[in-house]
Amino acid sequence: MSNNKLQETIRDAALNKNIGSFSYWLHRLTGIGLAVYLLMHTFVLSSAISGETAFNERMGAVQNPFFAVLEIFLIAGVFIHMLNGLRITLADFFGWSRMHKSIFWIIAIIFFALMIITILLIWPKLNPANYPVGG
Amino acid sequence: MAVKISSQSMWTWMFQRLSGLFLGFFLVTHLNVHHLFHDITSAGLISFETVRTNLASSGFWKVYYFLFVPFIVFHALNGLWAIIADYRMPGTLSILIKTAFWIFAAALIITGFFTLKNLF
Amino acid sequence: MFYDVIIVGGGLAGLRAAIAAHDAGVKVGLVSKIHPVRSHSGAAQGGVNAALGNHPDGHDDTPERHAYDTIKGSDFLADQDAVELMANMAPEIIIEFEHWGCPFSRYEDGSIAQRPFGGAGFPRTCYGADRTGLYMLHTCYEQVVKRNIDVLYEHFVTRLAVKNGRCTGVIALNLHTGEFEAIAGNAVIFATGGSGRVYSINTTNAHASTGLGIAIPYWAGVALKDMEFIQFHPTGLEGSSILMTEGCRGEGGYLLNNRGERFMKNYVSEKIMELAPRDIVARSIQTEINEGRGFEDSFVHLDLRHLGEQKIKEKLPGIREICLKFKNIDPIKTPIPIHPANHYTMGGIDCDKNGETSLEGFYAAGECACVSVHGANRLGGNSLLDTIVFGTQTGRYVAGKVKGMSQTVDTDALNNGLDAEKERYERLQSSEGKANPYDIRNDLSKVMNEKIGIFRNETDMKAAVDEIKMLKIKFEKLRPIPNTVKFNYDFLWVTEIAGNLDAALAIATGALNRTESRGAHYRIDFNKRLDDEWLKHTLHTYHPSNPEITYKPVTMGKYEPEERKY
Amino acid sequence: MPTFKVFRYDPDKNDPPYFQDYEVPDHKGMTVLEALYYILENLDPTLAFRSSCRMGVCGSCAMHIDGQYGLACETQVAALGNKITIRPLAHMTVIRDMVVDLDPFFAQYEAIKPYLIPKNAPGPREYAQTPRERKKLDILVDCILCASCYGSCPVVGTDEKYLGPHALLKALRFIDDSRDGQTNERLAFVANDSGIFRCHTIFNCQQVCPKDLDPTGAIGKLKMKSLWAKLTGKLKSSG
Ligand SMILES: Cc1cc2nc3c(=O)[nH]c(=O)nc-3n(C[C@H](O)[C@H](O)[C@H](O)COP(=O)(O)OP(=O)(O)OC[C@H]3O[C@@H](n4cnc5c(N)ncnc54)[C@H](O)[C@@H]3O)c2cc1C
Ligand code: HEM
Ligand code: SF4
Ligand code: F3S
Ligand code: FES
Repeated sequence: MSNNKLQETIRDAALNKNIGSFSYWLHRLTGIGLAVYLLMHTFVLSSAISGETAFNERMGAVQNPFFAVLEIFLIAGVFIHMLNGLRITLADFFGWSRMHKSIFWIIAIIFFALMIITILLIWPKLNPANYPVGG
Repeated sequence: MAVKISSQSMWTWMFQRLSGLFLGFFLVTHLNVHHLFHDITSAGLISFETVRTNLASSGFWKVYYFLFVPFIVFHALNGLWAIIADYRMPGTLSILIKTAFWIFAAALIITGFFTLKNLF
Repeated sequence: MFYDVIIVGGGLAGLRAAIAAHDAGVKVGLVSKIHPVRSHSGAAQGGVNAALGNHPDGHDDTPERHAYDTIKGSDFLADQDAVELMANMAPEIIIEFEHWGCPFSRYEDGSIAQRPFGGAGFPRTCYGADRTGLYMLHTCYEQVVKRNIDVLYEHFVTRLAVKNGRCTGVIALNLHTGEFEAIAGNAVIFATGGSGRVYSINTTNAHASTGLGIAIPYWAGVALKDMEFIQFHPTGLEGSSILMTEGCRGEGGYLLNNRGERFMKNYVSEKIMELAPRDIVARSIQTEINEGRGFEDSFVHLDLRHLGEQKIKEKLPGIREICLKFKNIDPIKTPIPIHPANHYTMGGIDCDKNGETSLEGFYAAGECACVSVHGANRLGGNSLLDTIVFGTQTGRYVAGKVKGMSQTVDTDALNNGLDAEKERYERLQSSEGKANPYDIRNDLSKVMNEKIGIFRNETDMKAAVDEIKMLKIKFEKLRPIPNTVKFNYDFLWVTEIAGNLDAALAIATGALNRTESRGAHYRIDFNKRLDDEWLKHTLHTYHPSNPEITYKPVTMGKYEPEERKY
Repeated sequence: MPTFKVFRYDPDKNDPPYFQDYEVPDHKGMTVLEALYYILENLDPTLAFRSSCRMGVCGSCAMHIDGQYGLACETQVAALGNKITIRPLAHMTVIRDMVVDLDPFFAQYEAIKPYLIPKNAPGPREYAQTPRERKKLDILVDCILCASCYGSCPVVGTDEKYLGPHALLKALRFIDDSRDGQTNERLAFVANDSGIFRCHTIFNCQQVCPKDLDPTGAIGKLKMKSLWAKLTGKLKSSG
C-alpha cells in the first residue's frame, strides 16, 4: 500500500511482537544512542587538544548528579547492546540460532545483575554532597 | 576455477562483529576505570591529571586507546550506515552518503588521536 | 495469447506435462487457478510406487508384479495396456525425479528408500518422509522455473473454446485483473486434479479440488468414465478429515476398535492385516463403527505408539505435526481417532494412455483423467505415479502432434466463448434469486456422503439422484454475486459449485446403474462382482437433465479376472 | 461467539483500507480459515482470501492473525481471544483484502536458481545419497513458500532488492545437497549486496515460520560458508 518505508518499519515493529523483534529494536536504538554518545564524548574529550584548563572546564560541566543519572542509562545501553551483539553473533558464528530465546533470557539476567552492580557503584555520584565544592 | 564474488558486504559484516567483540572487551575495562570504579568521594572529579596518570601507568593503555578509537569509530559509523542502507536508495545517493561517512570517520579518528596525544 | 499447447492445472500432472511438451520443442503455457506450488499434489504424504527393488525385502520386485498388483487392486476394471505402460515407466521416471533433485528418503547404500503400502506384493512405495507430494511438486516446479515456461497463475479456466469438433483454446478469468481472457492453442491438456469437494464435509481433498475441471469438458461434450468409483481413504482424521497417510500403516501402525483389538484380522488374512487395499480397509472400519465397535459411534483408533518416538519423528513427522496442530494429540502417546473419508476420484475424463479424448485437440492427464489405470479401486502410491507417467506421456504425445502444425486458432470460437462467460458473469451479478450457493453445496455434500458413500443401495441412490436434480434447479435461482472486480472469489466458488453438481449427478447415476459390487463401489443389494455383465467401463455423456450412460469394454491383457482375496 | 476484525481493502473502490467486524459462531476445533469461509459463505461474499489444502501444506493462507503471522488453516480459533484481528501479509501490495501480490516474492525465489544443478552426469540409477547426507536437507526442503517470513522481515519491508529469508533458505537447500555442483557459484550469489549480509539476524522469520523452519539459522550458515569459501580461496574478489 504505502510506499513510505519509514512507516513500513514502524508497522513491522507493531506487527511483530516477539523476542526477536524486541531485541532487534533494543539493539538498534541503543546502537544509535551509543553512536550519538560517542560524538558527544569525542566533543568533550577533544577539549584536551586545547589544553588542560579547557579539558577540566568541560569535564567539570558533565560531572554532577544529573549526568550521573544519564551515565546509568549510558551504561545500560552499553550492556544491552553488548550482550545482544554477543547473542546475534553466537547465532551466526556457531549456529546457535535455535537457542536465541534462551540466550535472550540468559543475557537479560546478566544484564540485570550488571545493572545492580552499576547502580551500587554510581550511587555516591547521585548525591550532590559527595562532589568536591567549587570543582 | 575460483568463482568471482563481490565481497565488500562480507568484510564490513565481519568487521562489524569483530570490532563489536573487541569493543565489548574494551568497554568493560574502560567503564570500570573511568565510570564505575572511579570513586569521587576519595579520588575527586575526573580531570586532566587523573586521566593522564591513569594512561601513563603502562604502555599497554596507550596501545589500547589508539586501537580503540578506529575500532569504535568504524563500528559506530558502519552501524549507522547499516541502518541507512536498509532503506534501499538510488546508487548515487548511496555513494554520496557513503563518502560523507568516510570523511566523517576520518575526522573523528584524527580528533581522537590528537585528543589522546594530548592526554599522554 | 497463443501457445502450441495450453496446460490447465499446475499440479504434478500439469507441470510434468508442461516439461515434457517444452522439452519436445513446443511453446507451452501453463494456466492454473492457484499458483502451481499450492496444488493439492503437494498434500500427498505417503509415497509413490515404482518397482526399484531397493527395499531389503523387495529385491525381487518387477514392473510385472507392480502391474499385476495394480490390476488386481483395481478389481480388474483397469485397462491392462495402460497399467503395464505405467508400471514399466515407473522406475525411470522416479529416477528422473531424483536426478532433478527430489529429496527422497534414503537407504545406507544411498538408494531411494521404499516402504510397504496396501495391496502391494512388495514394498515398493518410494517416499520422502511423509511429505512425498510436497517434495515432488516443488521439484517439478523447480524444473519449470529452470525452463522458464510461461506460468499464468491465478487464471481460472471456466470454458473450452470449441469449433467444429476441435478444441482451440480456453477461456480463463484472470483473477488479478478480473478480466476474462481467451487463450488460444493448438492443443489443450487438462490436468485439473480430483473432485473430492463434491463430498466437501468429509473429504481429504483441498478446497481447490472441485469437480469443475471434469465438468468443463463434460459440458463441452467430452464423455466422463467410471465416475461411480470414488475412493474412501480408511484413515481421515476425525472431524476435519485431514489425511493420515497409508504410510502410518505401512510403517506398522495398527487399527484398533473400542475393545482394543486389531479388527482387520476378521476381514483379511493375518499376513495382510492393515495393509489390505483401501476399499477393503475402509469398509472394515465402517463396519466396526456401524456395529457399535467404534468410539462415539463415529471413529476407530489408528495406533502408532508401539512404533516409538524415534521412528515417528523420523518417518512420520508431518502426521505428528498435523495431529498436534489440528487435534492437540501426540501420536507418540495417544492413538489417533480416524474414520474413512472421501479421497480419490478413480473416474474422470475419458481418455486413452496418450491422454487423447473424443474431442480433437483436447487431452487429459492426472487425477481428472481416467485412463484407466486405477479401475474400481486405486492402490496407494499409484496416483502420484499416474500423474507423472501420464503427464509425461501426454505432454510428449501432444507435442508430437502439434509440432509444426499451423495455428488452428478460431477467433470465432474464442470470442463466442469470451462473450458467453462475460454474459454468465453479468447474469450471476444481476440474479434475482435468494438461494445461498453454499447451502446448496452443503446439501449436496450431505446427500453424497449419506447416500453415495461406502455402502450403497438402490433406494438411497435413487433418492440421491432426485435430490441432486432438485439442487440443480435451486441453483438456477441464486442470490446475486458481488460486483467486485479483482479476486471475486464468490464468482469462483459459485462456478465451482456448478461443476460439483454435474459431477455429483454423474457419480450418482453411474452408481445407481451399476448393479454389482466392484472395488470401491459396494452395494449391499448386489454384493457380488459380476464379471459377465459388468466388466466394462461406464461412460457418462452430459445432458442438462439426465446424464446419458453407455458402456465400453475394458482392455484386457495377460491377467484374467480372479477372485480378489487378500 | 468471537468477533473477527478483518482488514478490508479494494483499491478499485477508492476507499482507504478499513476493518470490518464479523461475529462468527465457533465450534470445537474450528480454525481461522473455517471462520473466514463462514464469513464468505454466510455474511459477506465480497471477502477475498486465498486457501487450498486447509491442512497447512500448500502455503496459500498465510496472514497476520491476532498479532502473529501464520497459516489461517492451522490456527485454532479457541486458542485466540474473543476479538480476533486479521490482516494480510505486510511488504506486498494488497490486491484485495487478504490477497497480496506475490510476484516479487516468487521473483526473488527464482533469482537463486531454485533447482538442482548436478555435480555429475545422470546415470541409469539414482545419484547415491546417504541418509546422513540426506539428513542435512531435513527441514530445508519442508518450506511451503507461504511468505510468512517474507511478511515478517523488517529488511524486506524497506529494501525491495533484499533476497528475503525464503529465497536464502532455498539457496542453502541446494548448497547443502550432496548432489549439487554449484556450491561456490551459489555462495557468491547469495553473498552479493542484497543477500545474506543484509540480514540483521532479527529472527522474525524463524519465529513465524509455520513449518518451524529456521531461515535465520540457514542465513547464518550461509554467512559462515561463504566466509570460509572466501578465506580458503574458493571465492575470488571481482574487484
Ligand atoms: C491428502 C492426500 C494425500 C495423498 N497422498 C497420496 C500418496 O501418498 N500417494 C499417491 O500416489 N497419491 C496420493 N494422493 C493422490 C494424489 O496426490 C493426487 O491424485 C494427485 O496429486 C493429483 O495430481 P494432479 O496433478 O492431477 O492434480 P492437482 O495436484 O490437484 O492439481 C490440480 C491443478 O489444477 C488446477 N485447476 C483446477 N481447476 C482449474 C481451473 N478450472 N482452472 C485453472 N486451473 C485449474 C489447480 O490450480 C491445480 O494446480 C493423495 C491425495 C490427497 C488428497
Ligand atoms: C559493547 C560491545 C559492542 C558489541 C558486542 C556490538 C555488537 C554489534 C553488532 C554485532 C552489530 C551488528 C548488528 C546488525 O548487523 O544489525 C552492532 C551494530 C551496531 N552497533 Fe554495536 N556493538 C558494541 C558496541 C557498540 C558501540 C560502543 C556503539 C556506538 C558507539 C555501537 C553502535 C552500533 C550501531 C549504531 C549499530 C547498528 C545497529 C543496527 O544495525 O541495527 N555498538 N553492534
Ligand atoms: S521459510 Fe517458513 S515462513 Fe518462510 S516461506 Fe518457507 S515455510 Fe513459509
Ligand atoms: S527476519 Fe529478516 S533480517 Fe534476517 S533473521 Fe530473518 S531474514
Ligand atoms: S490452506 Fe494450505 S496452508 Fe492453509
